Amino acid sequence: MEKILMRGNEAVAEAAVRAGCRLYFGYPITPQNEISEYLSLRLPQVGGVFLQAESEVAAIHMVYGAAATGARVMTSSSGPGVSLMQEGLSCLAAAELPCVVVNMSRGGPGVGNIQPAQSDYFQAVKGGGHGDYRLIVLAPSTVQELVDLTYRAFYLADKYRNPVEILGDGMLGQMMEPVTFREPEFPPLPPKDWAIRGKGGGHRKWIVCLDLDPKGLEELNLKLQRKYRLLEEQEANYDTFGDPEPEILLVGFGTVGRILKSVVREGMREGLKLALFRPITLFPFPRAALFEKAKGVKGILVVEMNLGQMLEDVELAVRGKVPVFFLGHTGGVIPTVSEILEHVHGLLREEIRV
Amino acid sequence: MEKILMRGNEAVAEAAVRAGCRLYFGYPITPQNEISEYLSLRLPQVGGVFLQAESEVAAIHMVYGAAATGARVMTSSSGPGVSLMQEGLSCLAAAELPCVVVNMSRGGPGVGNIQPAQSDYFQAVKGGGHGDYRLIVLAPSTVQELVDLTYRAFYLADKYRNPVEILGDGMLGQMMEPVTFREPEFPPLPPKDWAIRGKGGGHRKWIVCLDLDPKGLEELNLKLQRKYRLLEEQEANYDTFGDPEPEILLVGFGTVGRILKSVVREGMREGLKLALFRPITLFPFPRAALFEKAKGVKGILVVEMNLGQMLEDVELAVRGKVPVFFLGHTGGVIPTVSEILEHVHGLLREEIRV
Amino acid sequence: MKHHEILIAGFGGQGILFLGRVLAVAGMLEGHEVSWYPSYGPEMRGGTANCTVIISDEEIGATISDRPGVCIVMNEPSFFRFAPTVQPGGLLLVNTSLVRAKCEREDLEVLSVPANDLAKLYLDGAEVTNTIILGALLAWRPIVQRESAERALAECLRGKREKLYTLNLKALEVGWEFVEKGA
Amino acid sequence: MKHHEILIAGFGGQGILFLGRVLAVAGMLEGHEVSWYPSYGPEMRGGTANCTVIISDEEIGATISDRPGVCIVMNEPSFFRFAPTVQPGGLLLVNTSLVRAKCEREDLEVLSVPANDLAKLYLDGAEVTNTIILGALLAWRPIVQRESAERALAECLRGKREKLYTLNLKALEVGWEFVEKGA
Amino acid sequence: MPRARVVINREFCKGCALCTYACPRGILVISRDFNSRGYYPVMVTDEEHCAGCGFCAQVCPDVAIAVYRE
Amino acid sequence: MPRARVVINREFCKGCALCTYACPRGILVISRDFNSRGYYPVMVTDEEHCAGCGFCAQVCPDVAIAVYRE
Amino acid sequence: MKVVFERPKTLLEKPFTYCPGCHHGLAQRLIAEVIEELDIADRTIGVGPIGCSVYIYEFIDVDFVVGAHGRAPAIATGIKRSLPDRIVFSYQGDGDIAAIGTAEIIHAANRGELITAFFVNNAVFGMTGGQMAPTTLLGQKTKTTPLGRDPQVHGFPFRLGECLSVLEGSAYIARVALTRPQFIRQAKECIRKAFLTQMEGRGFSLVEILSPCPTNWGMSPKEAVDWLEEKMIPYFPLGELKVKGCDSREAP
Amino acid sequence: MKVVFERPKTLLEKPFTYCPGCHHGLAQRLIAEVIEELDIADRTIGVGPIGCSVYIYEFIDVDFVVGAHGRAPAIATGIKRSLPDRIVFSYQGDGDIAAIGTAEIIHAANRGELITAFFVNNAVFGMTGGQMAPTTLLGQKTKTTPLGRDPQVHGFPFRLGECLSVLEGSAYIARVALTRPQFIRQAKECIRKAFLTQMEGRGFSLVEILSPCPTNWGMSPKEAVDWLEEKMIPYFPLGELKVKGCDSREAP
Ligand SMILES: Cc1ncc(C[n+]2csc(CCOP(=O)(O)OP(=O)(O)O)c2C)c(N)n1
Ligand SMILES: Cc1ncc(C[n+]2csc(CCOP(=O)(O)OP(=O)(O)O)c2C)c(N)n1
Ligand code: SF4
Ligand code: SF4
Ligand code: SF4
Ligand code: SF4
Repeated sequence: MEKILMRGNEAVAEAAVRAGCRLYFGYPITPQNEISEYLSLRLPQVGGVFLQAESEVAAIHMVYGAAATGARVMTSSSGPGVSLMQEGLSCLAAAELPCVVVNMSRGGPGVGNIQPAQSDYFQAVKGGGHGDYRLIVLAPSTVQELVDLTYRAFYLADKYRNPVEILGDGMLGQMMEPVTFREPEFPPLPPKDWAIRGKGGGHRKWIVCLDLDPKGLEELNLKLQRKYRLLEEQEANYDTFGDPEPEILLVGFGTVGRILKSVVREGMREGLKLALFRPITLFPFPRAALFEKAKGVKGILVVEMNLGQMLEDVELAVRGKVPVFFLGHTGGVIPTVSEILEHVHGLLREEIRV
Repeated sequence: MEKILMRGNEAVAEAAVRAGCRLYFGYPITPQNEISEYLSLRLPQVGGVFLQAESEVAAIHMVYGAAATGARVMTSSSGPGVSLMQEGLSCLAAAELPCVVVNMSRGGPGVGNIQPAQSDYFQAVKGGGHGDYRLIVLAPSTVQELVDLTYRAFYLADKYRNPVEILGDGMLGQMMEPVTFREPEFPPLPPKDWAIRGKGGGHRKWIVCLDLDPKGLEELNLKLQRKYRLLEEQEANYDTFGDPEPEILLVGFGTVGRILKSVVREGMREGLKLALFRPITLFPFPRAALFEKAKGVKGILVVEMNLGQMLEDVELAVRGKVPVFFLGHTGGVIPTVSEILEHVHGLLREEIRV
Repeated sequence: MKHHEILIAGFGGQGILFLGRVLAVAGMLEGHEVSWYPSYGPEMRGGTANCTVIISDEEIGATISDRPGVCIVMNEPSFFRFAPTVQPGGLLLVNTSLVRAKCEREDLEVLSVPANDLAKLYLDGAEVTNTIILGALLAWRPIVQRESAERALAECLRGKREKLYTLNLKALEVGWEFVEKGA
Repeated sequence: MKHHEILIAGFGGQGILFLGRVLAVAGMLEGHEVSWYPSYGPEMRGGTANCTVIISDEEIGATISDRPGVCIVMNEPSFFRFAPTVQPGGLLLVNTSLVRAKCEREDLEVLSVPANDLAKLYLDGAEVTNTIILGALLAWRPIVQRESAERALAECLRGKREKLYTLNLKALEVGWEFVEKGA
Repeated sequence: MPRARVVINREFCKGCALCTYACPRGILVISRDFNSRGYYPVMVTDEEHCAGCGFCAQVCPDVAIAVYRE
Repeated sequence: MPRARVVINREFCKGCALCTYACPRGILVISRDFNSRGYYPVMVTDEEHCAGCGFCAQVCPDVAIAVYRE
Repeated sequence: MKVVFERPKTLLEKPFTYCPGCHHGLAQRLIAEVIEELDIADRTIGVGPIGCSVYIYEFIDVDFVVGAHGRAPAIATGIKRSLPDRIVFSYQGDGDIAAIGTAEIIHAANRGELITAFFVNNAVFGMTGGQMAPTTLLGQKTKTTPLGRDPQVHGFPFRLGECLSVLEGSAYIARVALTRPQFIRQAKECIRKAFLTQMEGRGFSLVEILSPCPTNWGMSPKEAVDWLEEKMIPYFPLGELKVKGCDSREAP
Repeated sequence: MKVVFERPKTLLEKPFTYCPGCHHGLAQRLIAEVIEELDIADRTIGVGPIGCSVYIYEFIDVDFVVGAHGRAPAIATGIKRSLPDRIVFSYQGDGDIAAIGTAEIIHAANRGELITAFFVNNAVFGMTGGQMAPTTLLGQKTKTTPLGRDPQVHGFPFRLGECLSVLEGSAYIARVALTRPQFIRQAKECIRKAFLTQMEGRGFSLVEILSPCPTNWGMSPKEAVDWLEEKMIPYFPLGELKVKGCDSREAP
């Protein structure tokens, strides 16, 4: 299959179209503008709709409307814009509407800057909006994986009737890498008989995201929780690499994940026993797998482009069985291979031995 | 000092005025409307400003503006409205602007309903907005404590130049209890020489929440992290009650905290060895104290009006040393004393003994 | 140890929340722990209101009660909704002016007070059925002292016209007498 | 093992990003791992642009480089900003038509190409300084084969006018010859 | 005068009385018995005099009235 | 003709040339040397002919020109 | 006997949840009647508000979507763009449409979005218990303007209809009241025209319906209706504010 | 020699960060000049946007606050309500003010908030690289309307000034351009009037400044200025859109 050199933002857009996405609503924000720019040309070509919304708030509710009709629909943004979508995401989750949201995240907090960061992990994974809901969160680390996970995002959204967030960052969105568009084969999905399309001859339906009766609302919540437990059982996903019996296990997602791969390679060349554990699904977090993988290691080093967010999920996974260390950068600073390697040396020298 | 029977919402409003709050911006939402209704009458009486904003988004940015002038300012809302404030809160945290935000939370997700809930814990504590920031989060469990923590909230906001969220719920906001307004004495605060008030004769200043240079933004983030660490050392706060050497430690905050107190009392009457650990500051979470307190117990039962959010902080605190169990209700359902007690019996009978 | 969980329910406009507040203030004046918790929100759009008052010698945990010991129903919908929830052995106080249905539970103490009729009879139909009910309740079961209730009325009506206070004192008396003299 | 980290910097409008893309496509066509990463955002408002291309036989981790092995500076501000970052022993390619300053580092290989002058001289001043530089680079150091670069040019100009492709081929040649014949 | 019929849905009526003001013949009054939801529904005092104009039905916010005419 | 002076801040000027179109005397042209930020700033070819009208300064988006007149 | 008036079938047979004298029910009846008369119930999708009328989906017999407070125009846009041949209407209160949802309604109108919006203006936030709305009149007392709305502090009553009429994308804007039979007749005509504007592809349409809120105005239903006529109508004059000509595209 | 023109002192001595030919700098110079001439720099507080001119606080020598994208009117409101005797102005691009910030500017105007807003309309989102703005003209090509803005899909160019003029709280609304010396003179006069409107307590004031964006229009600075005059001005006519009479309150 032909390889094309493609920018992350354009690749996710093209993959969305190929996955059947026919509506996109969004508001410009760096570093993900190429997504809308691409789709503004591409979607009309396939009979789809590209609409620039007046704000991220409007965009996410346009998504809500389109998703309610059963269409495959997407929006994308970055940090501040995704924050503005939190109420909408909570509504989408409550109404169990499938959709895909891309966050090419950037330095925060506040307006911050537009360089790559991973400091929206908590927001994406724990639920930045109100209420007991979860997004499915996918964290690609290469443009190819971005493409593959985009297909998968639409599939999972429909399968679980849940909003899916693709959590990338400015680096992934802006960089070009060779990609191929292998259309994946997924098991067939149930018909969207819940979709609102006018009652036609049949019975009328509605989609709402409220239930003024506590019992009713609790039932919805318990149903959602069952879905989230099912996700944890069935969809938790990760990648590993390196020494099968590592002394130090490196854990990082997305952009940091790929940098850590270089660290492992470099470290192994130097004779260190290193391995990488890279969660691909951030929710469901591959807790069980990480717990297994952590057995027998001397320590875990979590590296993130934030100041310790996934770190908590790692600690929850290993339950105090292994010491967990952290190295983070934030604000758009990207950790380098040599810096991380030095940190690993430091750990081996001091902290762990002592 | 005279006791007055007062509704939680009105008590927080009165306490705010007494704490020197002179500006309030907010948008109606149940179950916290009495706060604005009270202040719309009360603030003008003391030369203050009550302004109903066109939305929660506008409200939080009005707060931003007023806070930038060094004034004591407040807003309040509930679930969906607080979700809409997430971008603004991230900006306030980035600009290190002191302010107080009250969330009388309700059943979610989505529009949900208006009955009491605690399912905005993640949002409040982990940061529902983008970026590596934290709010100081206080969780009162009685109307009196609501009053006392409101004074404290304004003090902490100014001391640490950080937004403070008071996380209550519909029950706390709507119920009446006797209160007294004891003005607390706090150590003196540094002058707000950073406040924007027109340059007058002096040098001009500005307050922004961006730094396009990654190094600069990282520095801001590291500064914020140092502040958060300091908070953890100095301000973590909690309440305990019950058997000094409990078999089962009950953990809950806010409304659930007070219900658990009844459970402990009831249980002790039945001869059970129970104690309560009630975090008062949710961020900083009293990790160290809980770790201490957990020593020697057979198990911890976390009870929340959500489906397991503070639970994660409890697990992080006890680091796998003690089994942690959970009982939750959501959507506005309030756990009852008898139900919890039954659960405790169940634990003692089966899960822990086995 | 004193511990009362009292649920009061009826139409909006019947002074349900006020009645609860007077009870709670009276309890507070006597030095007890008290709490008052209303139904709120769109529920009220349907025209009904209820609140729970707890008076206790112990710190109060939950401020609602799924099994109240005392339940006052001021209209028929409230009767149907809440009578079944009263704790066995508890007290059900029914405003029989508006509730025609009869309680079929055998495990309750039932106090019937035709409050609207009493108001018409003795108070020119003034809208004080709530305070009449309060008088009746306290005469039947001294949850708080009558004089505490009177002080509480004064407190809750502070800033209101004097006349209103006098009227409410009368209403309390009417309810009280109704029970004392013959209910 | 092949591993090149190439930083290309200059004014916006000098075709910096295009030059990087051609390099990356050429690498891809030769079967290497490649990545291309631009500076983006308001930085560009200042009129400068840069990108990093990595061509490697190993999976690429970081797509930026704080110590590039090859650095192309197309104008003076870029020279001052990036020349100090080049890896010791690395290659600094300078567009001397626009960079008057001299490199004072002794630990670098410096290739000077007066690209704008060459364009004026041989190509009627056409705006292809970027491709001239590419030709010179590949002649000096065969990061990719010249023919791969030519195929990459074709690919990157697909859908554009044929003339443009021919012009760029010429520019590649001009740069190449400049190095081969005498730089 | 044409004969007309006014059918009031007692359970839907909330006794707001708006129809009583709209009725040109003044034949609607609020009754003294409440319905199962606690409202006092309206009733027709004198159907003979009904003009069959339907004004009551038009203005009823709860769409609780139907009107028929010969 | 009054004598006038046009002072151009070469470092502020971005060579947008808007002043050259605004000048009624046509005495402003873009120079061929770039400044430290890489822009080619404007220059006065013939100050003698300057009308001292200040149009150039008025339209300069970068406020890079000052004009003085006797 | 002939039917002078019967409950339309498209209005489901259950009692409304509104307060006595509230016109939300009346407004919904008229919408249901027009939908029935145009015979479009099968292909109509309603978008509900958050406000007292949040339960509209329980009353009108068409498909419905309800999302967050104020966002109905955005939701309706999402639906219409996905299903351009359906008829999409939204229904919102003044807090919903003219406070939190200002940007969404303005931009839906400005886009000429082919949806029909119904805007029930009762000069107050009903569901939350009677706070000031953007449309609250000067001097009007509400829960958050206890001394009456003062323009120096709270600004002026917001005339959304007039504001939307300025925009090129709006094709039909009307303001109606339901306090008298003849007003009700006119209102229904406006509702019909609004739907036809959408069906003919002429642009965005909106009908503003002045409505009493006896509960939060602290009045009897009759007093409320009178107050509406005396106070609201002078500030919010009734009538068609904007009617854009038909274009050449086919009628339905 | 007499000074014909010198850089105002209130404009700090550093080169602007805008593209060649961009009028953001010119607009800021005029604001600085008026502040200087009114002698109010000591008690003026500016509120910056998120957009190309986010760095305005580095250029005008007064106190500044910058918050989130689009919320300057809300921030300005917070400042003004806290410090009513200060002079507060905001500065926003068309994306900031007329897209994401629609509700905030409309309600600030409707409240008659005593602030002065400057709205730089360049028919495009500048900072993010040239996407469609609400003010993009029909047929205009942008990054997100690659085939030109089509009213059927993207709606119509939004005339915010006209929309705000309808509101009672707005006291002074003007639209200006800076493409010629005489326009610049008029613009400065409007800016002065806007500040005076605030200082005299007459209500909300706004000056819309048409501005070229050569970079994102893909034109030379001269072409951009010409296009602005030829295409933008006819759709966005210059002049004072609204001037409300002085009231009796004291002038400063
Ligand atoms: C984000 C958010 N903010 C606030 C609310 C609370 N809320 C519910 S309805 C409403 C306004 C109701 O007023 P209106 O729109 O005028 O409709 P009415 O009830 O008067 O019919 C508000 C503020 C909410 N649900 N969500
Ligand atoms: C919430 C949020 N959404 C989007 C952005 C990205 N953003 C930054 S500036 C801008 C618009 C710039 O356009 P405009 O306001 O017209 O100003 P200009 O740059 O043209 O002067 C946008 C969308 C942001 N910073 N925050
Ligand atoms: S002052 Fe007038 S004449 Fe002189 S250079 Fe400037 S524009 Fe030309
Ligand atoms: S207008 Fe200003 S920036 Fe432009 S060329 Fe003239 S002096 Fe330079
Ligand atoms: S509160 Fe007002 S708007 Fe809501 S149902 Fe009652 S009368 Fe109608
Ligand atoms: S992009 Fe446009 S608006 Fe921004 S600085 Fe450049 S010319 Fe000005």
